[in-house]
Amino acid sequence: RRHETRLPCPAGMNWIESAHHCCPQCPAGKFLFKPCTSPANRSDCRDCPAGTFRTQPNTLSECQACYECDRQAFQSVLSNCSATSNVACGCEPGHFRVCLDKHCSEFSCRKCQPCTGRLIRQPCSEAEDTVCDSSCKPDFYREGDECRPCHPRTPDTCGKECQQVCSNNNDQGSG
Amino acid sequence: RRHETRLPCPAGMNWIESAHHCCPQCPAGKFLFKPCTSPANRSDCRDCPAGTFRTQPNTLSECQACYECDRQAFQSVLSNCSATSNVACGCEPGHFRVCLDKHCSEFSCRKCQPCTGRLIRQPCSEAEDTVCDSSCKPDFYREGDECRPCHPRTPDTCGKECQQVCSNNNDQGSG
Amino acid sequence: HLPILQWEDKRGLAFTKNNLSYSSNALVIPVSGDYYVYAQVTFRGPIESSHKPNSVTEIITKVTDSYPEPTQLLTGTKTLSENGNGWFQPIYLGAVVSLEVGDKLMVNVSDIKLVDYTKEHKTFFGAFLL
Amino acid sequence: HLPILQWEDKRGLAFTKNNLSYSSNALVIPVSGDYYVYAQVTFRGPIESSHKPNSVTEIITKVTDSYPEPTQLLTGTKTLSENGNGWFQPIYLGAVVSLEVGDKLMVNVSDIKLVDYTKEHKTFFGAFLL
Amino acid sequence: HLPILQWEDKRGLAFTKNNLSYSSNALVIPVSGDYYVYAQVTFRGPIESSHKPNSVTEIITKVTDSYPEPTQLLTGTKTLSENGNGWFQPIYLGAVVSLEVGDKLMVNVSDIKLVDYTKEHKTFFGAFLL
Repeated sequence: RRHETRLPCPAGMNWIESAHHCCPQCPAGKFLFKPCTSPANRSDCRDCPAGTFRTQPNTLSECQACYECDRQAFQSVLSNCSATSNVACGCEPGHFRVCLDKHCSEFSCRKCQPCTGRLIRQPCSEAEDTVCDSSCKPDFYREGDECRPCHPRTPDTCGKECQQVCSNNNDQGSG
Repeated sequence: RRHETRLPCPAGMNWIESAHHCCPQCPAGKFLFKPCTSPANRSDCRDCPAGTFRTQPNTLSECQACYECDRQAFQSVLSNCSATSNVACGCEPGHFRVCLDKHCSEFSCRKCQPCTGRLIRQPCSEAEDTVCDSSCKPDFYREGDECRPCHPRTPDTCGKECQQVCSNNNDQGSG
Repeated sequence: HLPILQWEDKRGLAFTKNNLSYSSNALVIPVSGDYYVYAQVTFRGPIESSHKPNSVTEIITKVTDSYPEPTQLLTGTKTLSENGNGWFQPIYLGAVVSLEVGDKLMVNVSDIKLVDYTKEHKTFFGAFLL
Repeated sequence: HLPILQWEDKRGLAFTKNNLSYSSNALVIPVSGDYYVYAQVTFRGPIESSHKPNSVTEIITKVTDSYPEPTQLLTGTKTLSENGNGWFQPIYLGAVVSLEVGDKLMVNVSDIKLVDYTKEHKTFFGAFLL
Repeated sequence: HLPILQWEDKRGLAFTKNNLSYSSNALVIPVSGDYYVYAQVTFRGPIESSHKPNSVTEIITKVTDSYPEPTQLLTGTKTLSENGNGWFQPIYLGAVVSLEVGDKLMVNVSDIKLVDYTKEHKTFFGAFLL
């Protein structure tokens, strides 16, 4: 079969191999159910069935299946799938995005760190974990890389650092 | 081709598509070599060849291949494959089962721990490693989470713990 | 038995034809013969609720009226060495098997909660007559 | 979009026939129908320049005149738990897809620098009409 | 050369037909043409006797009277990052290759002791004419 050279179709129309002529594109949110009988006629376009979508004008015979948000991995729906747009997923409150590749097309949602005993320099956001202040809050002393509350404090566990921080609080009679 | 509705076969008989009628099932340990010529006749059943088995009555054209025990991973044969039952595998003496999934359909065999220098609280079994007593046996002293023998003991390596345990043995002249 | 996966058979890239039909979680064989059967399952974790799994398993099984038990046709089992943070693990299986009309093909997995069902091009299942 | 792999279509084990042609990094579909499309990419690392990737991804995509955006047909994505020293990771993908004459098939990867292109039997791509 | 795997060709799910025969560890090609060749090997370890392997490899090779050396058709090689306790690693390979009548297809592996031969649905090998 000699390979027919395809005539470029005018704007807004695509070549339909089965019909051997150009047909008008179906708008976004629809798919080509039956090609036009001739370039001058309309294409038989149908709405994308529920759970599918097309974001662009097209002459495809089916719509794309919507993605789903990974609820078990703490993803949340930012915007539902519609006939013209795929679902958009983010992270549930209290979680931030950990991208798996440069384009972040795949990401998991991880719990924000709580900054116990520290001031929050930058609150947790969709894109980034909470940024905690490096120093401890008043009434908290440092132990390793954690900040522990002065009260309730048991004397025997109150090391050098703890005494220094917590005792001068006592002097100010806040004991 | 109109989809013939299959008439449910009486108990002990299965529908044979190629013959378009019901035939008696072959007993466990056999397979269907040739279907019965009519439901009233017998099916031509043959014994499962060596290395294969069927645990249930059937009208299958071949028997299932026996599994093999993973000798290189210290599995042992609990019961051989027979015409009516698959091989059953366990662990060689001195090894216990480490299940890879909830159903333990896949497991590896790991060496039982020796409890050197300790009393055995619970011996190693097919399902569980040996459970060693937490304290050391007499004539053994603790170093880290190991129990070391008092003899032969070189003085310089005999730390505080070692002297305490091993020396009072000397007093009893067992030197 | 291991849990059975459910599949979409009409929308998006999914389709059935030549009488190979999909019903109650299984592909139903319309004509006896040799088929190339394949499936990929993308597993992902960790998800808090499930304990730390040390392996994932995908099995293509056959159920037939001629035998009361399912037959395992193809199995892919992989231990996990990921250390806590997010992990992905695809398992692909495919081979030729002899099937009879009416046989049903299904995909079982070790833990349904670990299956990535979010995108049709990551987890799929199919068969074709040779 | 992710980078597109280039392929050899004539030398060694590579070949095209029955009008299935290769041009500008894509297999071009000569006749509408159902095709079994497959590809394996062997990834390897680490290579100094690229940061320590935590995953590798292979995607078989379709480009068609009937739609302005590529369609992802098959995706294999695997996190890496290798600890710094040399690692290899093959990803195989294969399935039946319905294609129209003129459709183009391509393979995209997360990072071209991680692809082992050194041996034709480690990274390959193909399709056949059912 | 790497060790060659032996296969069961009659019992259980295994079968040969259309003159594609199995002899001395190889599938023998009965008629020239393009074949989809595939194999999966499930590797497992550790086993005391063998040193700690840091990778496993599966290769489908072709031996032909027209050339004294085997040709590597498909290769899957994966580094292991499992830390000592029991591990499983399946490798699947499949592609279309042009073969001549009399060609022999075999599967080589890096270490036979690491091959899980215990269940027919975990390790398998086959080919079909397009």
